[in-house]
Amino acid sequence: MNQGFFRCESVREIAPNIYILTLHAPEIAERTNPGQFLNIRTGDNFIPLLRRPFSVYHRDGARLQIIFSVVGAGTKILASSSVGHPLDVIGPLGNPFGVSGDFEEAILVAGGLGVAPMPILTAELKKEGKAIRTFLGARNETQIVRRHLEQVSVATDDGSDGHRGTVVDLLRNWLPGAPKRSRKIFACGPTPMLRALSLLAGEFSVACELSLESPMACGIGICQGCPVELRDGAKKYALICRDGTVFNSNDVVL
Amino acid sequence: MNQGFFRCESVREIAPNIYILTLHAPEIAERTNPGQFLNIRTGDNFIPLLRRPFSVYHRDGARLQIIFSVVGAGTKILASSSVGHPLDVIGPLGNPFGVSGDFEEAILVAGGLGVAPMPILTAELKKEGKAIRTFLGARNETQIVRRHLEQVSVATDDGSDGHRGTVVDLLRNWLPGAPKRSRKIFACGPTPMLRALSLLAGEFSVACELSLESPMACGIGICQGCPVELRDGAKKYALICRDGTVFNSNDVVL
Amino acid sequence: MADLRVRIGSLELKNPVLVASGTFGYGNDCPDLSDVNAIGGIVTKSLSMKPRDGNPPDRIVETAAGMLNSIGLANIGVDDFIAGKLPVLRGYDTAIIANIAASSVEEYCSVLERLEQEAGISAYEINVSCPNVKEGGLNFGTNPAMTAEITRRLRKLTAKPLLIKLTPNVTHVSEFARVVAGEGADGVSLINTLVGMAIDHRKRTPKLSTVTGGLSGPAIKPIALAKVYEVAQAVKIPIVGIGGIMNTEDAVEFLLAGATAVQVGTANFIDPSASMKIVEGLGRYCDESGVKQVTELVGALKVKTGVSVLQSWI
Amino acid sequence: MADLRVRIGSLELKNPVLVASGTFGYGNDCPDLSDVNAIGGIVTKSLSMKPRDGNPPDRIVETAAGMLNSIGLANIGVDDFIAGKLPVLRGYDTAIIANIAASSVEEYCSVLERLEQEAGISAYEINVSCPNVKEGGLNFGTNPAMTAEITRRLRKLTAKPLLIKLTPNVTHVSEFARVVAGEGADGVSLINTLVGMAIDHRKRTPKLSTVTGGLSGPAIKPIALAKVYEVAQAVKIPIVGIGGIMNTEDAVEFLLAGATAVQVGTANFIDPSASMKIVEGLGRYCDESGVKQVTELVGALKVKTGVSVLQSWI
Ligand SMILES: Cc1cc2nc3c(=O)[nH]c(=O)nc-3n(C[C@H](O)[C@H](O)[C@H](O)COP(=O)(O)OP(=O)(O)OC[C@H]3O[C@@H](n4cnc5c(N)ncnc54)[C@H](O)[C@@H]3O)c2cc1C
Ligand SMILES: Cc1cc2nc3c(=O)[nH]c(=O)nc-3n(C[C@H](O)[C@H](O)[C@H](O)COP(=O)(O)OP(=O)(O)OC[C@H]3O[C@@H](n4cnc5c(N)ncnc54)[C@H](O)[C@@H]3O)c2cc1C
Ligand SMILES: Cc1cc2nc3c(=O)[nH]c(=O)nc-3n(C[C@H](O)[C@H](O)[C@H](O)COP(=O)(O)O)c2cc1C
Ligand SMILES: Cc1cc2nc3c(=O)[nH]c(=O)nc-3n(C[C@H](O)[C@H](O)[C@H](O)COP(=O)(O)O)c2cc1C
Ligand code: FES
Ligand code: FES
Repeated sequence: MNQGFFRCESVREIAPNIYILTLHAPEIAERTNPGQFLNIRTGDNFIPLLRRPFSVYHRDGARLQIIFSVVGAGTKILASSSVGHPLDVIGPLGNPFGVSGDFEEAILVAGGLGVAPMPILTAELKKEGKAIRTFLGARNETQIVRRHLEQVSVATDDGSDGHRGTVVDLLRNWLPGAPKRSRKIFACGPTPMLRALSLLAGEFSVACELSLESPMACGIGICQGCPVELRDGAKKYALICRDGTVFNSNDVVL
Repeated sequence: MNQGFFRCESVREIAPNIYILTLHAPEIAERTNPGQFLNIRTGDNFIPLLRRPFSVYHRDGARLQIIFSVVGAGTKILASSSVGHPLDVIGPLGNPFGVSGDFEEAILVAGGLGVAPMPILTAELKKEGKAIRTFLGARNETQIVRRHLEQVSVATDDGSDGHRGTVVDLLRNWLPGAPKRSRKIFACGPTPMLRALSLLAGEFSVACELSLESPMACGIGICQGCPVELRDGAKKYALICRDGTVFNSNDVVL
Repeated sequence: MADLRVRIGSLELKNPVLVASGTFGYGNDCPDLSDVNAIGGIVTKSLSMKPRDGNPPDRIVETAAGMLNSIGLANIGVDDFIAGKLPVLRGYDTAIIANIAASSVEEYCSVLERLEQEAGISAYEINVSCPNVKEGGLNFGTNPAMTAEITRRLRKLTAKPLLIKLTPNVTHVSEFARVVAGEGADGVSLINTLVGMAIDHRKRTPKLSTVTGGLSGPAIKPIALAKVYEVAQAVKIPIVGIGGIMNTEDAVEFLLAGATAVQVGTANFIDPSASMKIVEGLGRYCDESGVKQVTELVGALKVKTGVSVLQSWI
Repeated sequence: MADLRVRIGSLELKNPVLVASGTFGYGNDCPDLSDVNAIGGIVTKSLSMKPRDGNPPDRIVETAAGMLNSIGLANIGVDDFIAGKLPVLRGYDTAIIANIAASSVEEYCSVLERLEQEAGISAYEINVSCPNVKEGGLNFGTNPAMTAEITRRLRKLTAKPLLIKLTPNVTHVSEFARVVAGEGADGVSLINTLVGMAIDHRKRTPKLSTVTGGLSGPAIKPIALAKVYEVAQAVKIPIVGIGGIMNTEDAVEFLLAGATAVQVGTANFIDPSASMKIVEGLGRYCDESGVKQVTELVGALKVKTGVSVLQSWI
């Protein structure tokens, strides 16, 4: 875990209200694994007060990218960061996806900006020699971000691209006919989607890891602000920022 | 009194930490008189929360200028206003200096950025055909702003320009030897300076108008936040934003 | 277009948005910048029997997302109000709510009796956050018995809607709401400002001449919402929600928490037409969210039952 | 270099900057980002007898220049603290202040007795902002008698410095300070969080699972300063000032208002080394302003006398 000021190399709007911000952050980049996140202070004002968490989207040497939409004050400021501007970043945070292990094919499932961790995840899975299939869901075609991904199938709410409906339905249609292989699902997206996906993974008894979100005050495990309920075990809750953000779908109650 | 969004035409640092901001504000410009001020919202965030008051410095047709130093959050934002950016401004506010009346020579006395109202005041006094002498005080030579002024004498705390000492002392030295003429003093600056000046004006029984400052919440007379004590009269306090900012030095207790 | 009318006792407001006492002068102070006929009502600056000079400077200091004030209830007194302001206010097409402050129960009564003789006042709001000189300056509003007595005495003197404005600087504000409801108040307004302080670390002096002052603005909104919600669980009489309301969303939050109407205070200083914009916004919000009558929003907050006491540990 | 040492009862702190309970874990949770040996002390997360799960999500929401939390005092319990955390804390060159929370007077006593058996604890801070299950959940800290009883009982059990952490959600916090001083507390810490609430106007639900939560951060600093100043006028025992301290200037303001030491809370979430930076800044501030001993600043606020009661009207 590292804290420092890192230079913003660029911010680009790559689709309507979808931005990619590139940071020059060698100390963080070298230690980042797929599914980990950065906690970014968007300004030195007290509004926004807290840092804003963002998954690492893509890594290229000393460069790290995040992808985000403007939803409020913090992301508004980030979207207008000037090139060269130093950003106060803590990271990498959280525990990564399990990319190794004895599965042949990785199934990446993302809803909306849940696509964020998928490019860096894809890169690491390839290093591990895993086959990869990617299922993306979004409101409409403009919100589908395919870069750095492999074998992408798409679902949109309005049918403007690919299957009309949810990405989980898309996967449900695909799985039965899919060639027999040992698989593992890696997912990130809105809670309702992750809930549905957990059930699906259960039905087909496919291993499934989920990256979860929660409002966070610290992002480093000192505020107890980001609980997720555990299915069983001694503790009732785990902390998403410290014990996650990645959890086995069988371990958590969404 | 007018409220609206007016375009920032430029912001320039004309001396170390002294900025001139030019607004295109025809509706306000046409009604502004010397000594009046603008109440500017520096951003749409709640920090800074309140508007920031600034005297009108100079007028050129539809253009209004203010001059300021960066002392905190609001002026910091103003200093970095981008050209073309619309600023939320209320003005003109307050009561102006009395430029007409039967005096021959106007003595303008300013301490630090108390110079702010002097250029527009000078312009109006000239229209009235008054003779003008200007006495400027500042910490050092770099903080002396002479533009648009007439017959300027200078005092600096460190003697780096003109008389070493206060601008009031400078005036005290000058007055006795000055040719007999009916005069009126117009002053703006820190309270200690205005206090000393009031005494001086009393001694030499010269009419004297002061432009006062106070923390302000509204700037328009609805919060009762900006009192100045009155020497005598029914009311104990007047409101600087509404009854001033200009007061006869005999009427107020500083 | 949704129906924005709300009722407080016998008073019908054309919409639930008022301007808060002390933050809009006497109601007619900035005609150039605001159209008071668009809002539900004007609450006047607190009126005392005699004019009050108020506190020495400095009276204002800005804090993080808030401000402290120490005005000292400077006001022109009830007689000058009646002579100089009321005639103008009568001409407005909006409710005129006279806010009364005093340093004794008798003074509260005298001011109200004086106002009762005049036409044009729609209702009264009683500012009980005042020191009781007879009790060595103990604040009326922090003492249930004194708050009850003021309400009882004033209730006898008027048939007009009587709102008691509660201070948040107490342990259980709902206790005060219950007491005044019991004494026949038509409603409660809350919150008044929170006691706060700012220090100049260079001069090592307080920034306000009175050392402490009243905190207002966005910073206090979460506290105000909690107090309104607490009172809404405790009494049936209408609540007027106040505290950090800057925009339409804020106003809606107070209605959901249980307020029948809201007051806009500090926001007036930043934008004298803030309250009018909130009236417009409220209409749009209702239309967009299929709300036919704004009263549907009042207390409409959905709360899971069984939020246990232990969970209430913070 | 100025002398930054301060005393609270028999406890000497190498400097007056502590991290506040619940905002720095158990003290050893972010070694990569902070050097705890640089600060005056660590106040642990509140410890209860048994582990506590805490409240359901959501527990956190940001507000204007502040945040609400509803953690529900989730903690590992005193035994796991002793087994798993204390050994590490003992290795630090800073004061370790164990904060205790409980739902009964007996539990407060049991937790303290358990800790008394262990080496490495410098002092205790008692979080009385907890519901008393025996009294139907009435908050200990809002009742002088219950607060007094906790202090009396705990005082008997330890010779170590005993700090009572007061809640600001009361009418007169100085009354509570007097009571605990009378029962032999070595100092008081204030303020804990203010009760607040946030609403999602789209979903029409509270943003926190427990409806209300505790407000902290810059928004509450003016309130915290006023409470510290009020208590400083009322009692002689040392005060630990807490509430919205983000930087050196804030810390100095609390000292001037009468605090002997300060705690940094919410600021740790934004910058885990905030407290260390304040220690540095405090040293610089003293040197630059010719202060030889930081204690010279304590209560050094210059206040004009004769601020009259009527002026206290806001
Ligand atoms: C571990 C983690 C990883 C994330 N990764 C991404 C990402 O890669 N791309 C992306 O666009 N967004 C991501 N988010 C969500 C992102 O943090 C929020 O969109 C962002 O904080 C909004 O800030 P704001 O000030 O613009 O919005 P505001 O609504 O003003 O934020 C107000 C508060 O709500 C919190 N908040 C708002 N939305 C969310 C959310 N969805 N989840 C958690 N907290 C939220 C903010 O952190 C802040 O504390 C992630 C969230 C978490 C917890
Ligand atoms: C009528 C009037 C005219 C003014 N004209 C000018 C001018 O022409 N040029 C100029 O540089 N400054 C002028 N000032 C002072 C100017 O308003 C402040 O410097 C400015 O508000 C500082 O804002 P800030 O956020 O940068 O500083 P901060 O210190 O962050 O401001 C905090 C609060 O203090 C108030 N404040 C700070 N300094 C002053 C001050 N000197 N007087 C009154 N309130 C203050 C601010 O308005 C704000 O409410 C004038 C003030 C008044 C009342
Ligand atoms: C400058 C100022 C003056 C005030 N004067 C009064 C007053 O005279 N009587 C009163 O009952 N409340 C007074 N208040 C309190 C407001 O009416 C309101 O209750 C409080 O400011 C909270 O609302 P806000 O956060 O929207 O400002 C005053 C508030 C401010 C800021
Ligand atoms: C997330 C969070 C958890 C807290 N947990 C505790 C706690 O367990 N015990 C306690 O006495 N105070 C607790 N507090 C209160 C803080 O110690 C402190 O009193 C309060 O936050 C005000 O200080 P601040 O504004 O600097 O945060 C907590 C505060 C926050 C924000
Ligand atoms: S966000 Fe603080 S513990 Fe997870
Ligand atoms: S600043 Fe509000 S009355 Fe002058």
